[in-house]
Amino acid sequence: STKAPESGGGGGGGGGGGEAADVQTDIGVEGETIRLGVLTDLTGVFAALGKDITNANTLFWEENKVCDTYTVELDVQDTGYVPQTGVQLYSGMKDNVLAMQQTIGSPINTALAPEYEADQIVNFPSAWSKTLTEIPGTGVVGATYDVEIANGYSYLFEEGLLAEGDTVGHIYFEGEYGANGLAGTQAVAEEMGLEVIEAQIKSTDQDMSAQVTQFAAAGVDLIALTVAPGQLASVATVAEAQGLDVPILGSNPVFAPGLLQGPAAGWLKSHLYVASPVSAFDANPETLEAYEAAYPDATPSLGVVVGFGMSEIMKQVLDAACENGDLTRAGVLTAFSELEEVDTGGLVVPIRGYETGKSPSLENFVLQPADVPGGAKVLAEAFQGEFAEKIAG
Amino acid sequence: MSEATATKARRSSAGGARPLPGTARGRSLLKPVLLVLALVVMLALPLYVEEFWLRTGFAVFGAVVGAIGLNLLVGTTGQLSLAHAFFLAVGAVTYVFVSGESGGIGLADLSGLGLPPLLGLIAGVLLSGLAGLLFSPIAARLRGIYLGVASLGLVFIGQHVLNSWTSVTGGFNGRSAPEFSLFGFTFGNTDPDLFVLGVPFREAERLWYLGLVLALAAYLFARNLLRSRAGRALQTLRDSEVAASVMGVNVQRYKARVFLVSSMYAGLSGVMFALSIGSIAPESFGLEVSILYLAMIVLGGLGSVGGAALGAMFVSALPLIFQRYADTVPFVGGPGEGGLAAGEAARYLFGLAIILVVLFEPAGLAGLAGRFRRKARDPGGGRTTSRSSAATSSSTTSVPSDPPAQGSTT
Amino acid sequence: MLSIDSLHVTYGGAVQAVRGVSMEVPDGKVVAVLGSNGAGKTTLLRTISGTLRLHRGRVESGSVRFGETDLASRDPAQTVRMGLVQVPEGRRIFGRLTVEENLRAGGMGTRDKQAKARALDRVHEMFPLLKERGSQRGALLSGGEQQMLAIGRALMASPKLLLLDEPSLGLAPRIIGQIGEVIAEINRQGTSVLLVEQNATMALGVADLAYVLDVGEVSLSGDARALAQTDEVQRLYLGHESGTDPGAAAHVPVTSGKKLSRWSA
Amino acid sequence: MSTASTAGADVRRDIPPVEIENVSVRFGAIKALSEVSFRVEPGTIHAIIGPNGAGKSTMFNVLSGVYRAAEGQVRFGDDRLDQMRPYQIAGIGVARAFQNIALSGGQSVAENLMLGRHHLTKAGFIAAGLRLPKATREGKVHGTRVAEIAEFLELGDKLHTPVGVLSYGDQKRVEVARALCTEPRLLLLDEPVAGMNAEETARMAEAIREIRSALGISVVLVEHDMGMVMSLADQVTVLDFGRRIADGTPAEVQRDPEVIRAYLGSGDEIDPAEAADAAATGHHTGHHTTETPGTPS
Amino acid sequence: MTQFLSLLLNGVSLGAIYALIALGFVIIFKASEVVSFTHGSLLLLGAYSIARLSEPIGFFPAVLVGVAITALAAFLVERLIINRLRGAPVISLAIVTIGVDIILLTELIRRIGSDILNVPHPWGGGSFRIGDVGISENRLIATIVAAFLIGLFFLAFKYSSWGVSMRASAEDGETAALMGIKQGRVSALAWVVAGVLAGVAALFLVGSPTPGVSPSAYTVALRAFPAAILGGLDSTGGALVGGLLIGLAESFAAGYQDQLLFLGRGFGDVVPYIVMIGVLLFRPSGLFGTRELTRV
Ligand SMILES: Nc1ncnc2c1ncn2[C@@H]1O[C@H](COP(=O)(O)OP(=O)(O)OP(=O)(O)O)[C@@H](O)[C@H]1O
Ligand SMILES: Nc1ncnc2c1ncn2[C@@H]1O[C@H](COP(=O)(O)OP(=O)(O)OP(=O)(O)O)[C@@H](O)[C@H]1O
Ligand SMILES: [Mg+2]
Ligand SMILES: [Mg+2]
Repeated sequence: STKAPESGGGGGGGGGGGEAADVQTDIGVEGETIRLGVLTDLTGVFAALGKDITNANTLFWEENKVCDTYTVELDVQDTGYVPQTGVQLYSGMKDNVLAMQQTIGSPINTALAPEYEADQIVNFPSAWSKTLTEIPGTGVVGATYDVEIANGYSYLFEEGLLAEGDTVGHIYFEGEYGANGLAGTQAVAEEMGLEVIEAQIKSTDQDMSAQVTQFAAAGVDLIALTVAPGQLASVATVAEAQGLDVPILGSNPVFAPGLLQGPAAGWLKSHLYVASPVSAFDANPETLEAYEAAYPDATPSLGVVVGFGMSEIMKQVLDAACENGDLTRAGVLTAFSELEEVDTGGLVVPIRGYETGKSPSLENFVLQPADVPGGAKVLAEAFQGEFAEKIAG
Repeated sequence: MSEATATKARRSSAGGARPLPGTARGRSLLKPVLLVLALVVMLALPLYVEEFWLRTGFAVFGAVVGAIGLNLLVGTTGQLSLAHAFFLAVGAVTYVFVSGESGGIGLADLSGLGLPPLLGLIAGVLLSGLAGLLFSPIAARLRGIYLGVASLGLVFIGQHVLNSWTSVTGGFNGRSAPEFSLFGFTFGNTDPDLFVLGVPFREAERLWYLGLVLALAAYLFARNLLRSRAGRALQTLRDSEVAASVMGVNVQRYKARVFLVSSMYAGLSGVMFALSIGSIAPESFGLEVSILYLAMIVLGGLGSVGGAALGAMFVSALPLIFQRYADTVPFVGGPGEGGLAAGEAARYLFGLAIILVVLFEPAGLAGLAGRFRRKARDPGGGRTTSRSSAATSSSTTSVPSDPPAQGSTT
Repeated sequence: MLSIDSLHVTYGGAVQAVRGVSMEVPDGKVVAVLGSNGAGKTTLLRTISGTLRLHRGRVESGSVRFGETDLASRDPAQTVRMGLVQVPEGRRIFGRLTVEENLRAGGMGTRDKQAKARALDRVHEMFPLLKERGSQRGALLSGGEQQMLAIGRALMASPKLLLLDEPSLGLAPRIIGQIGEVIAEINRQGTSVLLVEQNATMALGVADLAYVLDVGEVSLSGDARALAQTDEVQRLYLGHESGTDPGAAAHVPVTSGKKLSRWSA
Repeated sequence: MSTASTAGADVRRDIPPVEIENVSVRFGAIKALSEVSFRVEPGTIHAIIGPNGAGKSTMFNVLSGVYRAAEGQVRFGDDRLDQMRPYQIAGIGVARAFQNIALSGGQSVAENLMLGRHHLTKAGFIAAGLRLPKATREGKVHGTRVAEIAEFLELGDKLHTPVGVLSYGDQKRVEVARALCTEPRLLLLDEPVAGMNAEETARMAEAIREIRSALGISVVLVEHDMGMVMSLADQVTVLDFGRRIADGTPAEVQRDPEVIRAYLGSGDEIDPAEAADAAATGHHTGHHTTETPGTPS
Repeated sequence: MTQFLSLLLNGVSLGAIYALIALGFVIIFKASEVVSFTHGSLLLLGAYSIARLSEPIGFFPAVLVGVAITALAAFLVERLIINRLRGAPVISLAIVTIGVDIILLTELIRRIGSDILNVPHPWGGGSFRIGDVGISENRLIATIVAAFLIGLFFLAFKYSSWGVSMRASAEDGETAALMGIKQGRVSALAWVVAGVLAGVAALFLVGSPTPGVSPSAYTVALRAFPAAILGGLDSTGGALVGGLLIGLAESFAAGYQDQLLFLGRGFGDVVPYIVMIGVLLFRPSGLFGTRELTRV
């Protein structure tokens, strides 16, 4: 049989070849090349985000090496945001990759969690839900959604845009992302005696008239959102039309630069506050330049910053493993768990380390839409809000 | 047939009564030999083929089971159903709930019964069947596209339940599915470690055999069913309910039964789906899934069991394979390079394939396969003979051009 | 007017339904076609009206011409516009349309509003029932009523050549008589008729010429009256052994004398 | 009724009479049947005739449970047909051939006929799916009988042809054969010879006669071919506008002026041209004045 | 009360858009007995074309061209595919439209990408207010246009031969052809009209209060489905009533979410289907659909 000898060897394939002979390797390292997997979405609902992050990943690894020795190759596969496809594609790539640079989508991350665990895979999801922190080896790139939104509230309270005992309307997607954000709102509400009106929607709902009407009727003082840009735009137009002149607080996936071309632009620039784990382009002009040089046709979103950030963290993990002389999967996983105080040069909020079940960071930026490249300016640099500690566990 | 026209024979009484063979088509030795060969290949495959293919294979087996079930309902009985995804979900969720453990990751506080997976599988099949049975009185009132869209409602209701009933379904993120095991033998990577001819038999290899057995059983059961008394009753139901009832068929009961059987198939398919992915999530049971299953049976050839299997293979494997070997396909660029993404190319190809098959081979893949088979049987045979055989046997699969039982027209 | 020349038609490339049939429908005449079940009568009409393709049938050789035009490549709608209208076998009325709408559908081939109004009057006069039941759904008519509707519908197009496939099917004797009259009447007004019939009495009564089809071939043809006297037609189509007492027809064992046993499981 | 005796001693014991009493059926304003009563004696061939739309097929629909009668009763022995569902009626041995062909066009003649065996066989989903021996055996036994019946109705060589491609006349034969395949005690035939020529009609008539005498069952026949009806029927009921206007032996009915007016018409009205042999008219107008109904051979 | 009225108006105006799309379904179904799954992507195509063309050629020309493009696409689908499949089973026809849909949708999503394309409606995002109750101007115009178009088609079906031809050829193509009905033309025209309707619906759909053209505009067609069915697939008036019912049900279910909590959050999305199933149970062919008739 053809299969017997190949995998019967049990991963001696790399055998620690190449010059760095003192570094131990097993799967996904060949000579001076490391292969990392990417399960992204290039054709599904999150295609736009997926492209930006993946491009940034690619660009990053074109310019960086692990331990100054190993070049990194990405095995990019497109799941179309379908778990079944993700699982299949992972089974196809898992014998060739050392770790996962990127996996898009909570459902796919959840579906693959047991596999990742069994295969000792270090993985960076491009989602910030709390569940992901429960998967060993999976590194959320910043604070989880609940912490994030709570930090947003802190900012609003500080700026006097919201007061104790106010009423808040929260529109959220069904599922992890939305629920996680809502949990943040609820936690804050409990502390500050806010009254919360909840409205759950599906990602395909585009028309927020009914929800905003309901909020207006209840006289809310703030609209909180854990939804997508489309819904944000609708909320803004309807709020404007109904004269519901209150701030809008969103977590990072809520905003896309494209919104500034739409009719809601004016309202958004004056009313929207985005709590985000990554900084805006105006703080990182060189990132944007590099990206635009490489992909002249693209209109970059903040996904680019996320992509660079997660690659930077991956680099730090791999560097550490390499220094430990152990670029095996187990070695990488160890390096990942031992990580402390990751600084990505201001791209991503500081990471305090990865511990199962805990938000990897307590900090957030606050951004606001503006006519700058990337569409947003930084209102507040990374900071830790008053509620973060408690929620992050 | 052509003889009847060639000789000027009046209806002759010669020959007397002949017993009626189940299928009186000339059967050559070729067929059983090919079948055995195919089986041997299928059995030996895990020794040679890498995990990606085996996993794809298992996914295909699961789809085959589901497609055969849907075909019984839609192709054979003419009950258009878009609810298949719902019944798949019932099977999958039941399995995961019955055999899964309480607890789990994330916010979700999952509950599970922790019973043996075999029980989970059986419960999944039964409960799914029950769901079908419960829906059948509604279905009995509706016809054609009305039934189709009403059944679509089930999918959306199902999605809602899947998303809301977190403790059982795991909610939006879903929950992971327990490994299958049979009397202590697990279908996982270890426990026991297994080597056959030096090849490690891990989860993918083990599941392949499980899938093979289940799909084969599902296939044989459906094929036998169609050639039987019950199968005929179902087919008549499709053509004319009144005629069927006047001929003694209890229409309501048969409709209920076919819903039962079809959704039991779906339930089994759902369990296999859960095993194949290792987890379940609402996304996996959306409208697209129902539509894909319909595509399977239409592409395969409505009403043909083998066709359903072929269609399932085509629809479920094609995108995966294409995705995997995207780099070797022309015009397809990497991300950000401006070209087509592989996934997009796969979707184009898939859409195109659907259109072409329906346009040029109305009897579906089954019809296509039939044509090849006939070619193989009389290679290079005279034009007339091959054409004549085409005419006689294609009629068993194709839809007649003038259905005689449409009430108003005859 | 219509001429068919050594026509061969097959279904699915295998079933030879029509084999070398030649036939003429002269201007202004009524031509009857007789033949047993499966002789190819319907197939012949399908070939003329261009619906053969819809049944996976094909003209292998031979020609069908209507005046100067070859009908081979025409589609049915074109054929209708040329003035050929067919009443299909087995009624095929539009069950979901009302009687009135069925008649309207029949007139779709012509633009001439006046002609349509006249045709409608004539149809209503011929089958008063169709007027009474104008708003009833076609599917709910009785078999014979449907047949009347099918004939009426075809008349709405005021055709030059009317092709009728068993118009007497399922009609009461009195109505069959009327149908005969109607055909004669239509013919008098200048429409040629090709009439496929099992009711040979009626058919031969109104026809000028007749053909007998036997398993796809013309076995007899000629003047309708003359044909009615031949032995074969007398025996097979008019239902009596020539020369014997007509009443005895029913007793002559024309069957193969098949026996049926009782069933015991 | 003297006609009952014509069936001779061959009448099966278990064939009760059909008693139709005051049956009415309405569709909105249309009275398809109003207070129709008649009785079908065991073992007879009973014809129902009448103009188009008189309610003949509606009567069949009532007898086979497809329509519910608004009023009245239909008894078949101890069974109340007006209260039973179609499949139950089939179960007690009432079979029907449809006027408007209702066969499964895509299936072969054999399969269509096997449907007729439905209520005689038992194999359920499980037995069939698993191919239990008892299901296979059952299929074989009944297959033989189906082939026999097909042969009897001259369909032997078409057993494996899809019904959809048969000519109209052959499809009608399949209709009759399928009804026969249910081994009925009461056989309802709705225009069985529509679309058949004289010779074919005579053969079908012969077959019906044989069915009645060989099986000893009752046959109710709706037909517009008067020659056939008059030579075949023991008893004739005439409907017009949903009402029964006559009932009696063929000879009686034919003379009934009401029947002549409503249905038969006078001879010259029917035969528009004198082209054909004048005797031919007899075939379609029922001038069998001297003829008594045929005794089964 | 204000909330109720707002939701009512909102539901009606949303329903008008559904009705436009549903009418497209109905027309296609009437003419060719095809249940068109292509409608979602046609809708998106219309929206995309209008959005992309607005800048270079101006809004109103863009609307004209965009609607024309949608109609052309529908026409091509009919000519190249549906026309060749006369007499195929309903399910096969539905599946083939799914094939088209997959291709078209993939291309459009690829083109739209991450952007939310803005359509610069001259009537902007303003709202029309009566007292406390407001409705977006865009929706108001949509409602008027929808009412006008639906009325127009209602009359066309009733008084022209087109309706009869359509239904005849849908029911029995062969016989219709024997009556001289040019089936191809009837069906092509129906598709073109449905395309136009989809284009018009798209124009309003992507205006305020929805954010602009994003791939999920596609899913709106899935809600017009129950609308068409609920009204009766072969009924023009049914499309209107069905559209309004679904629009209202959705609006109220979302607006009164808190009162419906016992059914689970996000129940609003299921409501159209529940309403539909409920109606079908009592009227199996929809509110105004012709009942299936079988006689033997
Ligand atoms: N669609 C078809 N495919 C294959 N064979 C066909 C098809 N239609 C008819 N035939 C065959 O062609 C032959 C002639 O059929 P046709 O319908 O023309 O007969 P007919 O003379 O009209 O008979 P009838 O009097 O019973 O209507 C028959 O053997 C029939 O089985
Ligand atoms: N379901 C129904 N709805 C409305 N009217 C009906 C229905 N069924 C039958 N009818 C009407 O009832 C009357 C009797 O119909 P029926 O079919 O019984 O006539 P018939 O005697 O069989 O005629 P034929 O000899 O023409 O077949 C007809 O006028 C018919 O239109
Ligand atoms: Mg014929
Ligand atoms: Mg009748």
